[in-house]
Amino acid sequence: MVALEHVITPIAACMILTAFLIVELRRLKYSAYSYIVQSTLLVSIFLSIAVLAPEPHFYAWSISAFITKVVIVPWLIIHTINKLKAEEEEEPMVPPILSILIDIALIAIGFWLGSTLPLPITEPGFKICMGVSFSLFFMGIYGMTGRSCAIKQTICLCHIENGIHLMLAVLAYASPVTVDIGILTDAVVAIAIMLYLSTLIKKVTGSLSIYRMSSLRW
Amino acid sequence: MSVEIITIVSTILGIAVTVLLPPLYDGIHRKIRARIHCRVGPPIMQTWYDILKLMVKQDVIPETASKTFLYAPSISLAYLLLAAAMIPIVYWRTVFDFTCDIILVIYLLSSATVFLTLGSLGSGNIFAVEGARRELMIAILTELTVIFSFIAIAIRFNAIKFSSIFFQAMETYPAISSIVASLLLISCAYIEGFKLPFELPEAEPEIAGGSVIEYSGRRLALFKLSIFMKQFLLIAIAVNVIEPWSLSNPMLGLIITIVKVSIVYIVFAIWEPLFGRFRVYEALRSLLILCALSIIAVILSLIGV
Amino acid sequence: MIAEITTIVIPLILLLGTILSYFTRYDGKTKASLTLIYLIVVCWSIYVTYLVYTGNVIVAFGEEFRVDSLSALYLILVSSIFMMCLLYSYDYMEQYVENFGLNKATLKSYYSMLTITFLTLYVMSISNNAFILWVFVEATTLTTVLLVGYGRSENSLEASWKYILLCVVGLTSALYGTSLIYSYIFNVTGDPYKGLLFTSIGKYISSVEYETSTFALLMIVIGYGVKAGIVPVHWWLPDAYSEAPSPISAVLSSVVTGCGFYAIFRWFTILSPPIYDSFKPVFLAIGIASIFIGSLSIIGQTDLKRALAYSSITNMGVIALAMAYPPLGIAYAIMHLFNHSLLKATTFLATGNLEHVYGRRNSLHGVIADSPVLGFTAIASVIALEGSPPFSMFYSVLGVALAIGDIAITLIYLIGLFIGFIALTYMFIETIWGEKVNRNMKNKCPRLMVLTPLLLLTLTAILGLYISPLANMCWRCVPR
Amino acid sequence: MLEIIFALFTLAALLGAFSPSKRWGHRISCMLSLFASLLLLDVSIQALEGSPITLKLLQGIIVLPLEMDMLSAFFSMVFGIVFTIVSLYSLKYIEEGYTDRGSGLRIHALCLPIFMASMVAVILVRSGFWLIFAWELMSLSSFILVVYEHKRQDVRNAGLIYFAMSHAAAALLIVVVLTLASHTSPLSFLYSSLSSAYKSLDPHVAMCLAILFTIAMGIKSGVVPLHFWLPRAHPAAPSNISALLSGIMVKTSIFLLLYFTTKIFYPAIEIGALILVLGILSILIGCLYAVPQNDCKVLLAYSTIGHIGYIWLALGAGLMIYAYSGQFALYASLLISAGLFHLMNHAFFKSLLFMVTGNVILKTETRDMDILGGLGKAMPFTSFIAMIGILSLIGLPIFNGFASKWMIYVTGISSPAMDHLTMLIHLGVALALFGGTLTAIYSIKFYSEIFTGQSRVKVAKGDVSPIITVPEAVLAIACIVFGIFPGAALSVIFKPVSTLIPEISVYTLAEGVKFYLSLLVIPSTMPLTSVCFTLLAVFIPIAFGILYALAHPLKTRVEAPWLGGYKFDIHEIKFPASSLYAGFEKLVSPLYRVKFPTVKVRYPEPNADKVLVSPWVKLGAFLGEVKRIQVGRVQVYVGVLFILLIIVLVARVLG
Repeated sequence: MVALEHVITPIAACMILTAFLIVELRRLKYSAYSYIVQSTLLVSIFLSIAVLAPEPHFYAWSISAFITKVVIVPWLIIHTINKLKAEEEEEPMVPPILSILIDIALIAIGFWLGSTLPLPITEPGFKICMGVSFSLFFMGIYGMTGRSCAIKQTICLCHIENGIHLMLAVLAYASPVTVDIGILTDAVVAIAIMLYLSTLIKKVTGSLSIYRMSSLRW
Repeated sequence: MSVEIITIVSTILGIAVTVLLPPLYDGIHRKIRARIHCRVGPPIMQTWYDILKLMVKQDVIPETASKTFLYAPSISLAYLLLAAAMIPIVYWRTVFDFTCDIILVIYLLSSATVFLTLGSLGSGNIFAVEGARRELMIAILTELTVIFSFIAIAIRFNAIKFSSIFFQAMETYPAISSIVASLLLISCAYIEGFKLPFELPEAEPEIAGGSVIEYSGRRLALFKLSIFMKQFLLIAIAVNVIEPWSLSNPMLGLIITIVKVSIVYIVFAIWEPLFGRFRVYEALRSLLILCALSIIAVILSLIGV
Repeated sequence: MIAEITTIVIPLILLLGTILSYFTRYDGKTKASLTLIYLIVVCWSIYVTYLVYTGNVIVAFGEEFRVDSLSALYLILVSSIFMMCLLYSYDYMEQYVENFGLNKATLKSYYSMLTITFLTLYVMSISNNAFILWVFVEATTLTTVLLVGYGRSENSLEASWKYILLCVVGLTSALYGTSLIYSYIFNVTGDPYKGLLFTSIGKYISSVEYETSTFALLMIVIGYGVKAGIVPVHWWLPDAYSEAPSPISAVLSSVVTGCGFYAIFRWFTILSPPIYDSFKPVFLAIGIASIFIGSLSIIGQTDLKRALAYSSITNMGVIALAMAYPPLGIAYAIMHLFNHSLLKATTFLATGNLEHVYGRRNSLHGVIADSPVLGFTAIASVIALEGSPPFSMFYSVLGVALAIGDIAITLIYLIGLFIGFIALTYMFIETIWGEKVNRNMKNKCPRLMVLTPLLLLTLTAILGLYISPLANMCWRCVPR
Repeated sequence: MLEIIFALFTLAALLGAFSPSKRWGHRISCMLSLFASLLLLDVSIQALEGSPITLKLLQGIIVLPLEMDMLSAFFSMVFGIVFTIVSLYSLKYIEEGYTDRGSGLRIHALCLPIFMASMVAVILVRSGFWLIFAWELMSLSSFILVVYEHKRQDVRNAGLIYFAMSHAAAALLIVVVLTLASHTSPLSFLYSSLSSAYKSLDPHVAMCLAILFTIAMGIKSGVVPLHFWLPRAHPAAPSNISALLSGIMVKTSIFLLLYFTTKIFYPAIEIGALILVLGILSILIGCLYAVPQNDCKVLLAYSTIGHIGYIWLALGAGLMIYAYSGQFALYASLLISAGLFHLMNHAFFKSLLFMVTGNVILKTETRDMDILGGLGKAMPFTSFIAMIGILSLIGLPIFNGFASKWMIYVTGISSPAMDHLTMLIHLGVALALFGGTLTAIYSIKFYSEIFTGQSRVKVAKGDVSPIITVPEAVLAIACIVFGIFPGAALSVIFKPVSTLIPEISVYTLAEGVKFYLSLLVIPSTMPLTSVCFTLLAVFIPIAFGILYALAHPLKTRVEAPWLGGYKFDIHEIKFPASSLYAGFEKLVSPLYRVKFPTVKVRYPEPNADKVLVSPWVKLGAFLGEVKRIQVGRVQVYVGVLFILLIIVLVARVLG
């Protein structure tokens, strides 16, 4: 048998790469396509764990992840992008070079945390997964802070959800399937609602810029 | 003669002196002042004649007058009579001899002022109001002085009733603090008698009699008498504190007190023509000096000088 | 039987209400059936609470669902507030959609979302599963976010965007903490269900390494803290409260925000002292910070609802502060949550009346001259909210001080409350009393809208005069 | 009995608020309050005669113990008398003076009984929890009553400052009570448990608590420098409420002060000294600031501060002496008796004066003494009562103010030697005497500017309705009776004092009073050297009678006042109140820090505003800028959350 970590490491590397693309690509559609790739990679991680660990729970995880993350969410995002005719994202708030540097720093922190944070897991592959999960999480939040476009922020949220899902799978894979379903449903609904809000925002304000929406203060 | 009888007799004597002598002293005052002005002046009994004359005259009451106007002179005189009964004038103790009677005396003396001004204010005449307010403003500061002087004396003799103060004073030598306090009391008496330069409340040329402008007849007599009596009582206390030894015997006390008070009045009479009238604010400001001195007297007595 | 009704029938009824209100025409019949559904739930909640009060615990599906004192308290709170908000919404929302130029027919989605929020809160409060609890806490955000932005105005959309973004991101932290603890307990016991249910987490959490469990719980506190609106993660709260329609503000400020603390209570009432003790400084710090930032931010506000929102932050701070002093503090924290929810809902409804009548929320004067009842309700609810007797808030405000029992902290606590009190009272005095400036009452206030806050106010007054059942319930929530 | 009293008050409130006719509701409310007050009076007199009442309502931790012991009974008696009068007075006063208000009558009918009941509750409860409850209720109901005329901005501001200050007092009270309660085990709010908890505390903490408590009570009493709410709230309220605030409400805090410092805390010299110093300050500032006021209610409010100062002076000195040494207990108890006596007298004459002011407002609708005047002719009865009131206020012999003030002076001066502490007391007495002079000055201003001279407002002839004046007359009679027979009052006051200071019995006190204060009691034997007060009281009227008869003119003629020969319109030459003492005010203006002669309506005390209020307002506004952290950008918010999470995670990894 191939060691789990040997399979997971390249997939993880690819996921980090897609994470870069998701956050940094200015064209929303490309960003969304990268997201599909990332989700597919996520499903493949689940599948490889299910086969190699072997953990039968992960079959269920991979199926649910596939349905929601590869099918439903991307469809929603691309549909909205098409509907709103939003090609480019709104002006980003961080210059690209700095942004890439920050990304790298966050990935470093994420992997460092994933490897050193005391966790009840011993399997090295899982540790890598934790690193990936933290990186995705951080980059997602960073994407939210650094970007102004409503749809971009939504995609970043999906990105975060990927990280969370990975983390959940690693830590709580044994939990009943109801938990998984509940959490995924929440995620999908959240993204749907955010996309709906984006369309509303576009309709009311004429742009997707969140940065401009700061009339509510103190 | 038992102590009680002496006390009763001396108290009555004190009241009598307080009622009878002040107009006489005013007469002396007027006489001396006239002499200094190179006038012949009225007879010494003139003030008494004036009072007796007023007693038989018709009373004119202003239509704006309120009830206080009518009652005030009698009430203030009543308070002063009680004060006279309580202050040892000719003997070191009186019938009304109890703890802390000095505070009651302070209250009685200021009550007289309160009622006199209420009477003036009650007349409804603007000049009277002007007079009364001057009187009151002066009274604030003189009362402060009187209070602190009394306290200085009380601290000096470590006693708060007249009988023990005078009893101790007879035994000991006079101290600086008590003398200063007494002199301050005399000064207050001078001011309360509305003599120049503090002749503000009545100020004939300016506000035409001021606080007494609407009084006439018997009420005016009582009003005048009240002012004289208050002045006399303050002086009597002061001189008795300075020279208390004569109080051991009422007869001796009577004579010596008359002499002492006469001296004070003569000084007053010589002093008065030297000044013109202060303006109100000047008068008040100069009174602050008295207040400061009275506080010094208290401090002196506290450190035991 | 009772367990089945509680866990299956009632949620199904609520689901039915959701579907019904969405798919039927918005008319009197729908209103009546919705009212009936809510009424059924309220009655059942009262019955369940009564059962729990008499010492029963309702358990279903192998302890997946469990109604204990804390659940019962929350259940009755949720159902009573939803009932009132429903009644209030009928008249309020019609005017509201008119103001924002929306179609009256769209109101059916409003009621459907309101009902599904009710459903999520209902299930959340009877859930004994840590993950399900999280799922439904998150779900309350999702169901209310469109209600916050119901007006479709720029401001309300902004508020709802901030609301959903912060809550969804913040709550992931709680999920992380939950999974961490689950994972440890699973590793120790090998049983996938032991780390799931609160009743068993309580037994096994001591087997988790001390540092890890405190870390995980810290994540949980931050996560649910976002929902509860405690400093420094309170940002969404003033915006969402002030921009939402008033009945939604009432729901948000009372039970939706409260559910963050409900989850924290759930977690912290099962802990043993050594773990709990390490959280005292945390609660102390966030409590004091929230109290002061909330109170000070009220100063100089012009928007009534925004000021009330900041007052919510203060009160959340009070709850957090009380949590620092177990076990008495927890009991009073729960009581404060209960009282604050009732009264904040009252205040928002009362303020909503003013908004409804005058069409604005700021620079109002002399309301009492126009309508004594509205003015009285508003001022009385604010004063009650600040902890004046004879309203129930008085007990919990005092109780928290009692739990603290230290001069310096008590003083700080009371100073913080005092600032908020003065600022808020000043605002409302100037609004309610004074010379009438605005003579244009745009609308009449319908009777039902006048009655609902008054009813809630009376309820708190009654509670204030007879506090012992509530006190007993709160005390029973605390582990001995 | 006690529960019936409270039930009556509650019933009054409910009927007043919810009866169909607001006019009748108000009447019923006032009448029921009247009955309740009479009942209270009855119960308190019974309790003073030796049957203290204890009662326990409710159960558990929040047990509601009510007790009417001697001290409470004494206070209840005072409260009962004033409440009776004020209820009767309010009946007509509010109806006549404030008819144009929409829901005003109902609010008044609701809050007045609650206010009264809560004040009674403050002195009767014996549980810290219920104390706070009653205290808050008292603040709340009085606040609503104070802002009765809420359409005026100044009234609302005054009300808010009042509410804020009473809430601050409540906060401090909560700190004290709950800190004590949290040290009890098992948890209990009973005063007895609090007392034992206090004794088990660390002395520093205990001292800290006692000081906080004193400050709390100082706020409610309105002692300088915590007084600035008082000269705003009293004038803002309707006169019947001012009478209650000034006559009764400030006294509840004095009750608590006395009760807590003697029965719950242990006596401490520092606390006594603190009370004493606050008292001296209040006397000076209160009296000085009363002088320049031209609003008659503001004047009375400052006068209240001054008189509260007298009471605090006496109580502080007493507590200090008692704490210094138990062997001086007699002096201490005499001082405390003097303080209580003054408290009672002040309750009477101050509520009387506020009600008199109410009469004036009813007739003229102004409180400005610059334009008032000459009402003595229009309202002879009112002016007569006012005269009695101000004579008591000044404290002239044979009026009750004198008896108690004099007792304070005498006991203060004759206090035993205790190093520097005695000097402090003596200083206090000296300044109190000076305060007495100032009292005379402003009282004369009050009376003469309202009732004598000329008026610039047209006043119809005829006094106000007898339903208003008769209750006032009752209080006026009480002022004279207790002035002539202070022994009667003292024999009542000694009972509570002897329960506070256990070393001293009523008998010892009576003997002590005979020895030290021969003036005040009627001794059984009348030796020459001990003349009773009654003699004094007889002497002055007799002397007055004789002199009046003497002065009674043979013939009287009524003429126009002589104005130096000029023909003025008499109404145009009214002497304005604001410049009555202009010279003196200028002299002491450094103390006031205001320019004289100054604007028409003087705000109460710009000094205190500058020092005590505005810095806090500014600080609040400054701190309120904290809200600017809410910058409005969601990116920033998420960023904060992000950084927080990273910090927590990194901290976890690093341990």
